[in-house]
Amino acid sequence: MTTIAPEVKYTPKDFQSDQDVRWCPGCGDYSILAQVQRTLPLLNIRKEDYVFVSGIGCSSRFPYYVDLYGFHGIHGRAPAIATGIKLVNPKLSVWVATGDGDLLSIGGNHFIHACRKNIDLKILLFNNRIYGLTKGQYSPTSELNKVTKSSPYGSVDYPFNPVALAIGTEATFVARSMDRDPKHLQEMILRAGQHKGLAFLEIYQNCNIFNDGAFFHLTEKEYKADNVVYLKHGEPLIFGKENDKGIRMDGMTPVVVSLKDGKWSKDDLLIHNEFNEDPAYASMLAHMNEKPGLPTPVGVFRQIYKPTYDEMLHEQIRKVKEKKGEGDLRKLFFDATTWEIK
Amino acid sequence: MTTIAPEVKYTPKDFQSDQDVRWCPGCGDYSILAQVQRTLPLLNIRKEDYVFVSGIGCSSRFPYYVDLYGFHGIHGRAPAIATGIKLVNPKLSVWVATGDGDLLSIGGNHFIHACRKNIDLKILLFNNRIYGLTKGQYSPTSELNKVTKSSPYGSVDYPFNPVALAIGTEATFVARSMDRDPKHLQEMILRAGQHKGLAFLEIYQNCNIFNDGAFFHLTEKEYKADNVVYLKHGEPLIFGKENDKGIRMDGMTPVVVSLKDGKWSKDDLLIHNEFNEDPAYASMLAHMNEKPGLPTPVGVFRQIYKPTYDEMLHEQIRKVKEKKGEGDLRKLFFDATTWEIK
Amino acid sequence: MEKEIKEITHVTIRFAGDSGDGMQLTGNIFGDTTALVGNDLSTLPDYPSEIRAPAGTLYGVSGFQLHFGSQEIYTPGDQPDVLVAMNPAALKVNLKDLYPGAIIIVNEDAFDQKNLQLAHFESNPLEDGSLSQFQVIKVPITTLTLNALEGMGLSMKEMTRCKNFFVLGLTYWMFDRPLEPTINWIKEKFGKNPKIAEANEKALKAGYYFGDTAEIFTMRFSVKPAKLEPGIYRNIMGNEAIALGFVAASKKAGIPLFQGSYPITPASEILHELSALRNYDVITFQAEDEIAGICTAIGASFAGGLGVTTTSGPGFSLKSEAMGLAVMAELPLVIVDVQRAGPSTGMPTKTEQGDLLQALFGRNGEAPIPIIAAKSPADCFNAAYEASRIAIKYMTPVIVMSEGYIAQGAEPWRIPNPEDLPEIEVNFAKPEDFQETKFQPYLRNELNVRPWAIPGTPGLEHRIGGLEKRHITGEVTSDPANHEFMVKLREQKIQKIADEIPPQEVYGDPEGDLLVLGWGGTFGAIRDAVNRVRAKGYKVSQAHLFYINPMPKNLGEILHNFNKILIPELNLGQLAFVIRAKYLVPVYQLNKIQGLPFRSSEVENKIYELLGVK
Amino acid sequence: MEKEIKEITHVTIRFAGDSGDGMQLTGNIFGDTTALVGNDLSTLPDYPSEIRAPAGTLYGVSGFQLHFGSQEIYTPGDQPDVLVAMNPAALKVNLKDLYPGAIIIVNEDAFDQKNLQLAHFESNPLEDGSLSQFQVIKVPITTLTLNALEGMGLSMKEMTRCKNFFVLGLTYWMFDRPLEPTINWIKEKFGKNPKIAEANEKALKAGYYFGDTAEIFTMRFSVKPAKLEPGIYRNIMGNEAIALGFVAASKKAGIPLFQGSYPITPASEILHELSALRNYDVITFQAEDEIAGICTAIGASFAGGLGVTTTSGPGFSLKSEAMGLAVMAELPLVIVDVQRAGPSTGMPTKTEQGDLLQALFGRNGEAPIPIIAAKSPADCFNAAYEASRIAIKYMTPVIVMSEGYIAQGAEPWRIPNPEDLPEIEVNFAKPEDFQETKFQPYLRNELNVRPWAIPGTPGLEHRIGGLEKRHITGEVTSDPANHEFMVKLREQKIQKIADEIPPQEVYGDPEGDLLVLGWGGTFGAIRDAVNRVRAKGYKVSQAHLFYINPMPKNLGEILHNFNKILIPELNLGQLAFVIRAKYLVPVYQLNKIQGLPFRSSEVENKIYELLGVK
Ligand SMILES: Cc1ncc(C[n+]2csc(CCOP(=O)(O)OP(=O)(O)O)c2C)c(N)n1
Ligand SMILES: Cc1ncc(C[n+]2csc(CCOP(=O)(O)OP(=O)(O)O)c2C)c(N)n1
Ligand code: SF4
Ligand code: SF4
Ligand SMILES: [Mg+2]
Ligand SMILES: [Mg+2]
Repeated sequence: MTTIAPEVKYTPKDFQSDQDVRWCPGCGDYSILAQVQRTLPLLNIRKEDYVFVSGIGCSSRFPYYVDLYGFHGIHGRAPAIATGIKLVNPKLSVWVATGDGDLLSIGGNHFIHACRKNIDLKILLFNNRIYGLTKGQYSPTSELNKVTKSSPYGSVDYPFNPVALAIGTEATFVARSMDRDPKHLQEMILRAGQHKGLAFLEIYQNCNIFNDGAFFHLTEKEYKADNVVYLKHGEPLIFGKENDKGIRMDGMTPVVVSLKDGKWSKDDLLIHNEFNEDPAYASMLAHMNEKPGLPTPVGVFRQIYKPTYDEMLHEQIRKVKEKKGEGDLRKLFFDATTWEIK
Repeated sequence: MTTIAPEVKYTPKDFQSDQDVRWCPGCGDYSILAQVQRTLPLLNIRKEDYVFVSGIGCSSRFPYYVDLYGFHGIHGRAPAIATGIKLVNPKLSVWVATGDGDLLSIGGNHFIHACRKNIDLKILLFNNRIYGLTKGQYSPTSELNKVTKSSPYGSVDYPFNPVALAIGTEATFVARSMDRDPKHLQEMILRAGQHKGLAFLEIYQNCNIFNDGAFFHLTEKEYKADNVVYLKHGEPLIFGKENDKGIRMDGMTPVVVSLKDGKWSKDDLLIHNEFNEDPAYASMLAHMNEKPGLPTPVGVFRQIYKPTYDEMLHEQIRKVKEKKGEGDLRKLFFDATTWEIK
Repeated sequence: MEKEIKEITHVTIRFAGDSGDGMQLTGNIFGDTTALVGNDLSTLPDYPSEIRAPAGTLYGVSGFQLHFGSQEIYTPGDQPDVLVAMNPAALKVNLKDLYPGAIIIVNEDAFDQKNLQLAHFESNPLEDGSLSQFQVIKVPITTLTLNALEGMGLSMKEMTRCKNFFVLGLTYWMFDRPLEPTINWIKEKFGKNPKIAEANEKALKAGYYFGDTAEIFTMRFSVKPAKLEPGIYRNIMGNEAIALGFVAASKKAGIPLFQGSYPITPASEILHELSALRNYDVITFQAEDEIAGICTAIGASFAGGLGVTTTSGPGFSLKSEAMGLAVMAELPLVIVDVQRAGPSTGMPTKTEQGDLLQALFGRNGEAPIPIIAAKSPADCFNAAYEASRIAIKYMTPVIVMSEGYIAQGAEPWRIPNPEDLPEIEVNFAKPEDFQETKFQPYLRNELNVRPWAIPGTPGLEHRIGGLEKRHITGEVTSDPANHEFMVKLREQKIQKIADEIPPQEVYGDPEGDLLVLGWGGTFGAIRDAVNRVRAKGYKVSQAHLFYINPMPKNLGEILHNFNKILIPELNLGQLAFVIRAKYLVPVYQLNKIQGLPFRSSEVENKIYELLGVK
Repeated sequence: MEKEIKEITHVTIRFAGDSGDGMQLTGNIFGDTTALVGNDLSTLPDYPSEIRAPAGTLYGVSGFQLHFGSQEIYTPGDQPDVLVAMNPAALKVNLKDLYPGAIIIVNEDAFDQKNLQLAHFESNPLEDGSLSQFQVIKVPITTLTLNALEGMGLSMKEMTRCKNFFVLGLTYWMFDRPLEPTINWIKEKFGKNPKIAEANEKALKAGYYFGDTAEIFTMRFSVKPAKLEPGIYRNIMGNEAIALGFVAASKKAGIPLFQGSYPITPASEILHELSALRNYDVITFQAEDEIAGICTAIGASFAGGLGVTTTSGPGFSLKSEAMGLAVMAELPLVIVDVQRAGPSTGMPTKTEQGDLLQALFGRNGEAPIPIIAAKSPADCFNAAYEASRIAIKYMTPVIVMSEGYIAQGAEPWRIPNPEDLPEIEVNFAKPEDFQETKFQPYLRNELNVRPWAIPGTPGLEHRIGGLEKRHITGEVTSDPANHEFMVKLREQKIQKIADEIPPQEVYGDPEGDLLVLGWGGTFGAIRDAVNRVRAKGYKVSQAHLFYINPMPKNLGEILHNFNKILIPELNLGQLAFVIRAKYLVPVYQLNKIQGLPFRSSEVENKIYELLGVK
């Protein structure tokens, strides 16, 4: 990430390209685009130092719509392409815009390896739990028994929990947000952009054509308060329409308690610690909503710092140069037993 | 897994093929082979119903050495080949023999998807933390800063924790053992073979040529007791040369306590529960030894039951047949608006 | 007023509108009715790669073309005789394709300022005289539909949606088609929603009667039934036909069908079709990627199933390594490549024939694979079936080449009697056959084919894989002589298939001035062109390859019987390259790489050029 | 007793023993010394795919062959004149390759019952007369080594390990080589362990003196220095040379080198070499698989580096899809395929030329890529350098074809002066150049090359990718005419490279009875064969292709100047196929698919056959 401040202050308009946006009217991708365009000006990065890389999918059309350096790659390979970019020029701020099929189906291997290596990429996963561009097959995040074009009798695939998978790789920044919560989404994009190391942000995104309403139980007014808990560092986990419910740890198990009946107070609740180094803590949060009655967490599950791959690589280059001197072609050629023929 | 008992009782010899074993003398693979040959007779499965599938690597030569149906596939693809076999004939007991490069580097995607789908495969990972067959490059499980042929200045790759990765996919059976603990290894192979669903068994394996001693701090007499804790269901986590140390939970964090100074007793310790459905529990165990002073767990981290992919698939086939009747070609051909030309 | 009905032999009509205008449905129903009255026909949808482009935009236009006639129909038609344009964008996009003098029916209501602007029209083409070469029929389709449905208590949105049935009625009147089949279809389809059913029926009839009564139409057309081979027919899309071909093969062989595939345009429908056929012992596995798709299929074949994998160009590339494994393992496997415009992601919804050389050579080492190419939607059935038969009989992977054009296009298919399909024999190795010796997985029969011994069979335990194996025993070896022997044997095994495939047929005379040689979906355009020049007395014939590897044994001879050879292809000349290399004959090329099929006129013109006809 | 020294012009020697016997080291040191005395030479290791096969087994034999002479040496030698066999297995495995009359030096000590059995000898070949056609020299190498080291206080294991230096000393005596360079080498290498250094030196001398004094040797040989082009030389392996070629290109271009690779035999050494060159601005990225390897390299090029990816057949297959992306994105990229015996996993440590057609055609759609093939270990440097130069100049992926045979083989390399290497100019697009108009990523120069604008440059923000793009602007479009234009343009851009590459050279007369046309590692065997038949007065010439796509412009003309054309290849005839297709000329083929290089005698015999010489 470049640290040199841009000479000019940017506005969202600076990040809008001249291309017609070709998503379906009503698609959640529009909101994500808008929030990215609103957030980038807040990062201390020059426009020309951003690169957006994507694979293939509706979501992967993203780079065309931001007026930045962009690479619309091939299906699933965006993390690899982005890695090459970042390693050659570590000053760039390299982002991956991808879908649940692109990143987690065909691209799964590159994803887990980028996480493992802590390459300084920002990965925005547009998770609509469906293959949009190919017109509606189930994806690795679709729920079991899902009826789609390729599963007319219901799929027999258990879904990935992308946040849990990322935590399994020990990714250094793992967060979740929703297309229909613009403020929160902006905050998460900002946080991802500021993180030094691999930042993984899962964004629940509505595909109103092939999977409409997949997240309405989390995003729509009538359900949201009871089904979503916002993770905030240093604060207790509280949710509910009247902020009347909290999460308490019963040993290693999170449970919901009422704050109304006087039995439990805020002080009894789990206080969120983003910086907990133990992946098991974030894993507990990631699996929370699989238990009946527990809400889905959004926010930053985990943020830790450890040297990034690109840092260590370039540090190694620096050290070797220090020790051996700048590489000299002639020296290299002659670095063997030689003899002369006259 | 077939449930029909074999007519004959097998001995380990029945599982030895006529091929010369071509691993380096002293390689840990020999022990794994021997333990598999000793264990298979104990499973209630007919010889002809076993299939061993592998990718490429020293470890992937395994199928040649057991006198069973075998498929020595291509690099990284064993889980996919095995999946096809299992789905066409769910009665077969399908095993994957693989290495840390084969399964976790090039094959990572097939691995996590097989885990996610809970396909009834038994995966034996020969983890020697090195690429053996290609003569010694670092692998995705090699430790940071490892000096190898492809990293003469030390690698800048953080390793995967294979057990944690598998837990991140919510695999239904996750275990670990060591080539130099034959008894335990046999028990783990047996348990994997008996599990209904995807069974993942990581085996620490010594490559005495390219990574000799990688696990000696865990496998050799002088260190083992202090560095390894055996997970046993329903029992407290105790270790140490004199069984004098235990693991206690301090909130969500495991800590080592002494059983000698009278402050703590067995009753204060963490009691292992393999069947804990929450992946966060297994995740805590998986990351335990990353904390200073904590031992490396071996044994079964997690075993839960949920319907397997192959079960659900064939159940769906059964149901559709029940509803629509056995497929009839003529009916299929005519399933559209038709007209006759005379 | 009785209107004149003019008899014509064939006509091409294109329905075009916004993605939301229901043009695909309109075209499909028109096709069904047309088939029912006994015409031969061919159809082709053409839609944007955007899922739902904003209304009124140029890139949001969705079209459906239909060519039908009283004679044999080989293509969806070069240039439409009739265009239905639901809005200015649809007019703009399609105008360049029309015959001069074509009839254009426009929805006048949609030509407002906003839509004109979205379509980048500077002035209203309905008024500025720019369409003077066409017969423009302006119909206020929206208004008329709304009028017809007034008072039914439907919402505006629901009413507007019916306008495609109005269009359908209007075109039925124009081409003298019956309404009943469509009315029945509506009743069945919207059974659960009788109000919508009624509305659609009303709109349909309103369109029909409007044609009848309005003064603007002066002409009706009638197209007599075609003389087709007797039999029972249905319409079929190429991808559907592939699915049915596989199911038929697996049923005839008596083994389960396993499809390992990853969705990709324009091949996904094969997966969709097969996934609905669980009761046919069809296992579809939506894999995590194309590599897993083919590898699961290989595993399935090892276990005794018919493993197939289906994809398009980019996915086909990804399968390269595993195809080599299948060659080495000598297991039955069918790989379908529904080609689309490349290279790379290219133009995903557009057709092309760019993958032929990849199919032949896109693997490391000498890895021969038989190749079969379908020539039309219905022929996809034959290709899938024959590929499966060869795969099983010869224990080999087989590639089926299809193209977006025929995969998404449809035509009547004479439904075969399942009993009449060629036999597919499966002889799994049996323990009894190997009581004297150990089982030898690379022992070969007279066709050089090794035995198929499947897990679960006692006593035949054996190991296969991608390393070179010793002849007969299958042991891993790097013995030099054995390797050369095996490489040649694998090649010969494939070439030997030529002994049983039918000789190449020549359409027209067996010798002459020009042979037009083709493969795949160019068949129809070539046939039409050849028919036309033959009708003028020129000595031009057609040979169209179904078997591309190995090629029919008599092909060399055929080529030498003509003065010139023309190879039209939707690529830069890939078959031409192979023919030159194999037969050392000069060939002329006609290449089009536009994401579009040939027009027969393009082939025709090239033929005249080569004949020296002005 | 003074022993006669016979002068010979060239000799081939092979060292063979167990993997643990140190034969690779022995061979390498012998090679270094041989080079120092001024012989030309060529070497080839040959080891088993097992890492450490059990001692004494046939498949555990490791060999190293060396051909050196006072004339130009083009191959590591057809058949050894001298074999050193450290045990029965080494004898068994290598016997079939020897010249009749060859000298065999055996370690007598190793011919015990156990080893004979492991080598599947039924009786002791040293005693049963079966070696009567050879000159067998039995030396108790182990015993003599142990004797020499007695009393040094070394362990048995340490002492036995020294026996390869005994062998080295013995062969030095035989071929009259100096001991000093090796003694110096030992001192440097084992500096930290003076005892071992001393032991090895002792063993070396013991071997030398044994030759001198023992009665069993009657003959010594001397090979005079060769007349090579003046200059400073070093030995170089093919894979090493590729690595140096890339570093040189990146330094000359002034951009960082990025290698994204996944280990695979026989290409891994390129990764090993480059990973040690961090101070040369070399970034090596050991990727998770071959697809990530090429994709990271593509990303690296997008960011302004020289992206390269190196692999062998199976990995090359996996890169197919991404190669298409590089074609579409028009970015510099070099892909190295070190071919090995296929198909599939095949025989990983054995050589072959089976991937040529895959390199040409193994991608979906029309995706032309330039191809360059190295002919020898040292030529790998030129191939890597020239490929990089073309990739950068033409903004295109380029494929370098190498082979296990030359990748692992070594020969003297005349070290070039870095200043004399061809210039590689990098012109990143600059903001200044695009002040009037918006930046246009697909605007082209006179060579049809688009600009390279790298992230970090203000004002040139743009997007590229795998979808078809509009000419000049680079916008995504499926406009039919544009697609055809772009497909042809990409093809022409590559074909236009032929305008600048040097015309094909012909070795020998420019016309004649027979032209032997080859590519890649067959060069040496062909050159030797052609030299021999030319020496007999036959009109035979050689043309060896460095540029395979596009081919030199004058090749067609050359082909027509010969009565017959012979194409020897280590495959079933892949270049032959291309030549037939491109030039419509008949060609004769000589194909060997045994995982082994040609012997020049094989080529020679084929030439005589075609010339009708008995
Ligand atoms: C190699 C390859 N395989 C398959 C495809 C077809 N394909 C394009 S996008 C896509 C899935 C898209 O799903 P997702 O990533 O979730 O994106 P969305 O459209 O839902 O945003 C597929 C399968 C392709 N383009 N390339
Ligand atoms: C597609 C492909 N890429 C690379 C290789 C080369 N290769 C063979 S085995 C191997 C790694 C083996 O490591 P691991 O799986 O850990 O097995 P081990 O030898 O250590 O048991 C590699 C990179 C290959 N055979 N195929
Ligand atoms: S198909 Fe779904 S994800 Fe794609 S653009 Fe339309 S609404 Fe968005
Ligand atoms: S290289 Fe290592 S893993 Fe491979 S056989 Fe030898 S000791 Fe075992
Ligand atoms: Mg999606
Ligand atoms: Mg390993």
